[in-house]
Amino acid sequence: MKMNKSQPQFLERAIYFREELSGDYFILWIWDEALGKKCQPGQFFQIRAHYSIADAEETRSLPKLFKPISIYDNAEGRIGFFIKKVGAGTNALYKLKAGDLLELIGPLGNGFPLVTGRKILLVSGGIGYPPLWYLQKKLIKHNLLYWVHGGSGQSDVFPCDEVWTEDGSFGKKGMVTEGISKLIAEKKIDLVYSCGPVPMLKECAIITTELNIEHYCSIEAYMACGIGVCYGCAIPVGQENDWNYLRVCKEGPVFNAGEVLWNKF
Amino acid sequence: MKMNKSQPQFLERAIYFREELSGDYFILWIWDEALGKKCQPGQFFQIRAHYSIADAEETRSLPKLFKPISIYDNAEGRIGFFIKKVGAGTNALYKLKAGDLLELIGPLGNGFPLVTGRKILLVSGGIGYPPLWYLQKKLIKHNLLYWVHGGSGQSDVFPCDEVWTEDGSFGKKGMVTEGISKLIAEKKIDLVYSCGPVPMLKECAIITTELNIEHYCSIEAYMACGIGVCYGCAIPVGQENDWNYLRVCKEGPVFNAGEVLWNKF
Amino acid sequence: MEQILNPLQTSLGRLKVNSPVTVASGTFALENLDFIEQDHLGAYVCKTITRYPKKGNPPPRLYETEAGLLNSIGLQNPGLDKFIAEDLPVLRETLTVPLIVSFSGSSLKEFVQMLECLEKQEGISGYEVNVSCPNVENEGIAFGIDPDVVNKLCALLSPLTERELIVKLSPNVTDIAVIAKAAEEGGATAISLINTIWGMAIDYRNGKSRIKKGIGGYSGIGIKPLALALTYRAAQAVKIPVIAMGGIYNWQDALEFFWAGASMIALGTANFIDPLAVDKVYEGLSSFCLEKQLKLKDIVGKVNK
Amino acid sequence: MEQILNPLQTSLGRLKVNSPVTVASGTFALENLDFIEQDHLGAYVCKTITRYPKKGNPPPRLYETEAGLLNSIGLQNPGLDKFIAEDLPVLRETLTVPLIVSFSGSSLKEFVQMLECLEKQEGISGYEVNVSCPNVENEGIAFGIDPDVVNKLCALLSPLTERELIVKLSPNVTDIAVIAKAAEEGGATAISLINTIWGMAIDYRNGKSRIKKGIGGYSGIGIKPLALALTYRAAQAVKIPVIAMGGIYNWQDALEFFWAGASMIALGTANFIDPLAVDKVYEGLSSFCLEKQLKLKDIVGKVNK
Ligand SMILES: Cc1cc2nc3c(=O)[nH]c(=O)nc-3n(C[C@H](O)[C@H](O)[C@H](O)COP(=O)(O)OP(=O)(O)OC[C@H]3O[C@@H](n4cnc5c(N)ncnc54)[C@H](O)[C@@H]3O)c2cc1C
Ligand SMILES: Cc1cc2nc3c(=O)[nH]c(=O)nc-3n(C[C@H](O)[C@H](O)[C@H](O)COP(=O)(O)OP(=O)(O)OC[C@H]3O[C@@H](n4cnc5c(N)ncnc54)[C@H](O)[C@@H]3O)c2cc1C
Ligand SMILES: Cc1cc2nc3c(=O)[nH]c(=O)nc-3n(C[C@H](O)[C@H](O)[C@H](O)COP(=O)(O)O)c2cc1C
Ligand SMILES: Cc1cc2nc3c(=O)[nH]c(=O)nc-3n(C[C@H](O)[C@H](O)[C@H](O)COP(=O)(O)O)c2cc1C
Ligand code: FES
Ligand code: FES
Repeated sequence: MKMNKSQPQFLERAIYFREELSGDYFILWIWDEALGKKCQPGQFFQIRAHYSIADAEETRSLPKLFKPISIYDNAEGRIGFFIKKVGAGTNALYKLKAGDLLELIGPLGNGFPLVTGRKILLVSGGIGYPPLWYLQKKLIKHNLLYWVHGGSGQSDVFPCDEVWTEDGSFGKKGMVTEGISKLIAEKKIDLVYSCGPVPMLKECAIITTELNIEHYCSIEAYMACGIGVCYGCAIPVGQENDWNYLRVCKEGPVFNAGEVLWNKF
Repeated sequence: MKMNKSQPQFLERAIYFREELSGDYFILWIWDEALGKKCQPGQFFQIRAHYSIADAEETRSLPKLFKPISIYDNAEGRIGFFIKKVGAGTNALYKLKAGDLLELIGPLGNGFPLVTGRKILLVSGGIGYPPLWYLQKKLIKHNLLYWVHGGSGQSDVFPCDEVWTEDGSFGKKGMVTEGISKLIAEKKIDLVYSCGPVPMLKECAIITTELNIEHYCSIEAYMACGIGVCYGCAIPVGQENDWNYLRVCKEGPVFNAGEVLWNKF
Repeated sequence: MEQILNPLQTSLGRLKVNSPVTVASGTFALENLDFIEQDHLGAYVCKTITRYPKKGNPPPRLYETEAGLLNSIGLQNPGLDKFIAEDLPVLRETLTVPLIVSFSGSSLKEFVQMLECLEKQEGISGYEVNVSCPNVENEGIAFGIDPDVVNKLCALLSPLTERELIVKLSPNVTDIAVIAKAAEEGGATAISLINTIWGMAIDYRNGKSRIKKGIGGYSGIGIKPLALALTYRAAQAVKIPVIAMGGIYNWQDALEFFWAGASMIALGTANFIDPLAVDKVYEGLSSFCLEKQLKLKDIVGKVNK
Repeated sequence: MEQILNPLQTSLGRLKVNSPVTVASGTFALENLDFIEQDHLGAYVCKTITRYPKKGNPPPRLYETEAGLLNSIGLQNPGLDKFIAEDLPVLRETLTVPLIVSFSGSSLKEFVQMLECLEKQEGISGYEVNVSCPNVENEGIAFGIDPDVVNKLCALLSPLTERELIVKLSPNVTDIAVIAKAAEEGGATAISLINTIWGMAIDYRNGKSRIKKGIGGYSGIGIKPLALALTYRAAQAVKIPVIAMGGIYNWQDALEFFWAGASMIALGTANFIDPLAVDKVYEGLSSFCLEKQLKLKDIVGKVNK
């Protein structure tokens, strides 16, 4: 296993391609080979639609925070961000067209530990999908993989091995975590990677802890700086009687699921 | 002389035509015959680019105040707003295209007193031009008119009888107020209407007071409500020892220049 | 599904009102009724009046900042006598909803005198005692910052009236809970907050203050987080109803204040931003309650962390 | 035209600095130096440290409002000993500009102990005494609201050091001028303001507080008018330099504060909004001064009404 870290950069890059997906999902692609070489699965960028003070004076908008977005794909310098429009920040990104400028800070965070020769279960929920895509591309050659993904309806479903929807509109009906114990047994899984909303990760962590299976999860948190400065993104990690708030943007976003104090959230 | 007042309305109207002029000037036209019938020269509207709360949630802009804009022209229901882009509010108006929605409150204010059989001097400075255009159209049949207009340079100059620019790039060089005394004498002026920045109006008022000539000026003030509610637009009017703050949006924007306490600004 | 008849009905002390939406003193007058449905207002609050006429502050009095409005009106008003003689009859004539008269004095005695005078007038449902205007010196705000003075003022006024006695508090204090409590203990039947906070803006090019007096009162969306925090604090401290205001522009904003503990909310700067604000907030709250099948009253103070 | 060599040079008490731009405690760390020119900083202010390690507040700790940011970090920090052992050496190594150490205690005694400890360390040019954090109870802010306590604290600390002694004031008080004066009289060599103001936000759909603790600290552009008013007030009240902050996002904002009386300004939330903010503000101020042929010092406090 190795962890990769590199100095984050602040960059402005033109969007060279924009893909519209189902529902409120879309992908923004930038092209930067040098940057691509620094990126690891599980890392993310703080991104934002280009903002200039001139905009502020001329129009009536105020500058807002960057938004943390995972690296979805990274091949030959083409870096993709797979985004769901949920609020003002992601909506501003949604409106961008090819050629428009994106502001980026990154790559950020620790990324997933990479392994070989393992039997791996990937579990994603909703917008937890993108980082696992990049991860499975790196893992697939030297490991056995099985990927389950859950969403609320059919527009939240993307390519993988097994799909769950809450409303049953596609794949199996229910929460993606429902089938995990059985899958782990059936497929002799010895490592789990997960990404999604905290309740899902917690559910997953309870199962893997019980079965004593190694499990890395990528956690979401509201962020301001993204670079470890503000301590705004902290989550409780450690043992019940010896723990601390660690920064999702710096010590994370990937944590050993067994070390996260899910009850202190 | 008569003063006209009518209940202001809140309306949304599509822009049916947009004219781009020199410099930062442009004209927005709307079409509403019933509304046009209620308007008088010197009155104004509070106007704003259409804003919806959905915009606020979806984008990153905050709603802002309406901006007071004079009625520039009003003929057969075609109402024109002649606007200079100077800041965020007017810039938002500048960006509108034909078909876009305008929010309007009006007509507002008292308007100019209308007369017959007089020898009239019209004095405008900069963005004081538009209300005098509408005024002269109403006065021209039954009065003798002479219109002097001043601006900082040639892009601030519009059709009238005599032009002054501060930089001398067009017409006479200097402040428009410089030639007024002479004109009043030469043309036997017995009534002055003025509109422009306060220093210009003040200068003008000093001259007309000295010559004892009737003078109505339309005054600019920063506004919030535009309908007489907030008392934000007040200016000092009356005699040195018996005066009050009157509202530009309600008791004005047209005042008897001799009654404005120019030294209390 | 059972239908809730008027999910927005609420009460302000003894006063039953059909809407929890009211307006902030100084930002709404009869002119505004041209734009909205009067029935959407729970009460009508007039601009603060003082014992004697007030000219107010020199212009410029207004400046819009990135996220709100600075004002320096300085309580320009015709004074109590003219208000009673000229304005009150028109208000009585026009209003179908309860009238709350906002007033401010320069001494305890003057407050008492004004209340006594107003008590003789019909058509008034309550008072908003303004002890919090940041735009006048030695008046208003001087009272609002000292809990003992606020307590004494309320103790003097409350025995003199059966009408609602609302005290409007200043946010420019170290601990609003203490002042709110002082008002309650003195006999106020409700508190309202917040008045504007201190604010200033300067033309960066030449150093000219955007408003003549330098410091003015800051209102609008930029003060909403503070208003919400103070509403929560005050509501935790007292049992009497809280009328909340400060940066409420839409029904979603309004809901935040109900959750935080407000029984009613008032729209101030929003009236300038959108002449239809009262209607839109009323309708938004209505739809929310109908959709969720709840009475607005039931969520008051139910914020969870 | 005569060229002014460095129109931005200024001084903070005895300390000469090459830039009037600094950063607000808790919003900037060495990581930020990857993005900006260190020379553009007049000083580097570190995140507030306490005597003992602090875990800070439970998440969520952040929420962005319409016009600013709510935070509820709760002074998470490794404590004084670890700061001295681990952080200080790196800071000394990396910094080419003066280091100001921000610290906060839970008693007068603890403040004194901490200062004594820090006095033994090299590479520190000054202290920012944080008596104004709204996110911790019985610590910090309890001190900042009482002029007598602030005065006593400064009187205890100032004889113990030759370094700059900056006191960071809370805006959540009735009269900041009194507190600023108390600090000056106690021997503070500068004051800085404002820390965050109270703020809250609630999810209107379900009543959930956006940050876990309910009330947090509000910063950013929405607080600028208040920060400017308080800067003006404080600067009028004291002779020592004022370091101003609160919603400064760009060089135009910064100029407003110099006109109002600030000798230096600090960028806080702006660092999150724009990683290049320090550079842009520095360069904007530079161009402004060169174009107008003036020294920034000459406009300090020169606001006209
Ligand atoms: C390390 C990391 C990687 C991420 N990767 C991706 C990605 O690849 N693609 C993607 O689409 N999104 C990703 N996210 C989530 C994304 O950052 C948020 O959706 C975004 O910040 C929302 O901002 P907004 O301004 O659009 O919405 P907001 O207005 O901030 O919020 C809209 C709604 O979403 C909720 N919300 C906001 N932020 C979060 C959050 N961080 N977690 C949970 N709920 C939230 C709010 O409560 C609100 O109801 C990632 C988050 C993190 C921390
Ligand atoms: C009754 C009345 C009628 C008017 N008629 C017209 C008209 O027909 N056409 C037209 O273009 N403009 C007219 N104006 C002026 C117009 O309202 C302002 O230019 C506009 O409000 C500026 O808003 P903004 O947001 O674009 O700029 P802001 O950002 O508000 O200001 C930009 C710059 O202009 C200055 N400024 C702002 N408002 C005013 C003002 N009212 N007076 C002087 N300086 C100001 C500011 O100090 C700043 O430097 C009228 C004003 C009044 C009161
Ligand atoms: C132009 C203006 C005038 C005001 N006049 C008064 C007043 O006369 N009496 C008063 O108690 N409050 C007055 N206020 C304060 C408002 O009633 C309200 O408390 C404050 O603006 C905060 O609410 P908002 O953010 O919704 O505007 C005034 C506010 C503004 C903007
Ligand atoms: C995330 C965050 C953390 C902060 N931490 C501290 C701190 O540790 N010590 C302190 O004195 N102020 C702290 N502050 C307050 C800032 O230093 C500053 O006073 C305040 O944010 C106002 O400035 P701004 O509007 O430019 O951000 C913090 C502010 C934020 C937003
Ligand atoms: S977002 Fe600032 S420390 Fe993580
Ligand atoms: S703008 Fe409100 S009274 Fe004139």
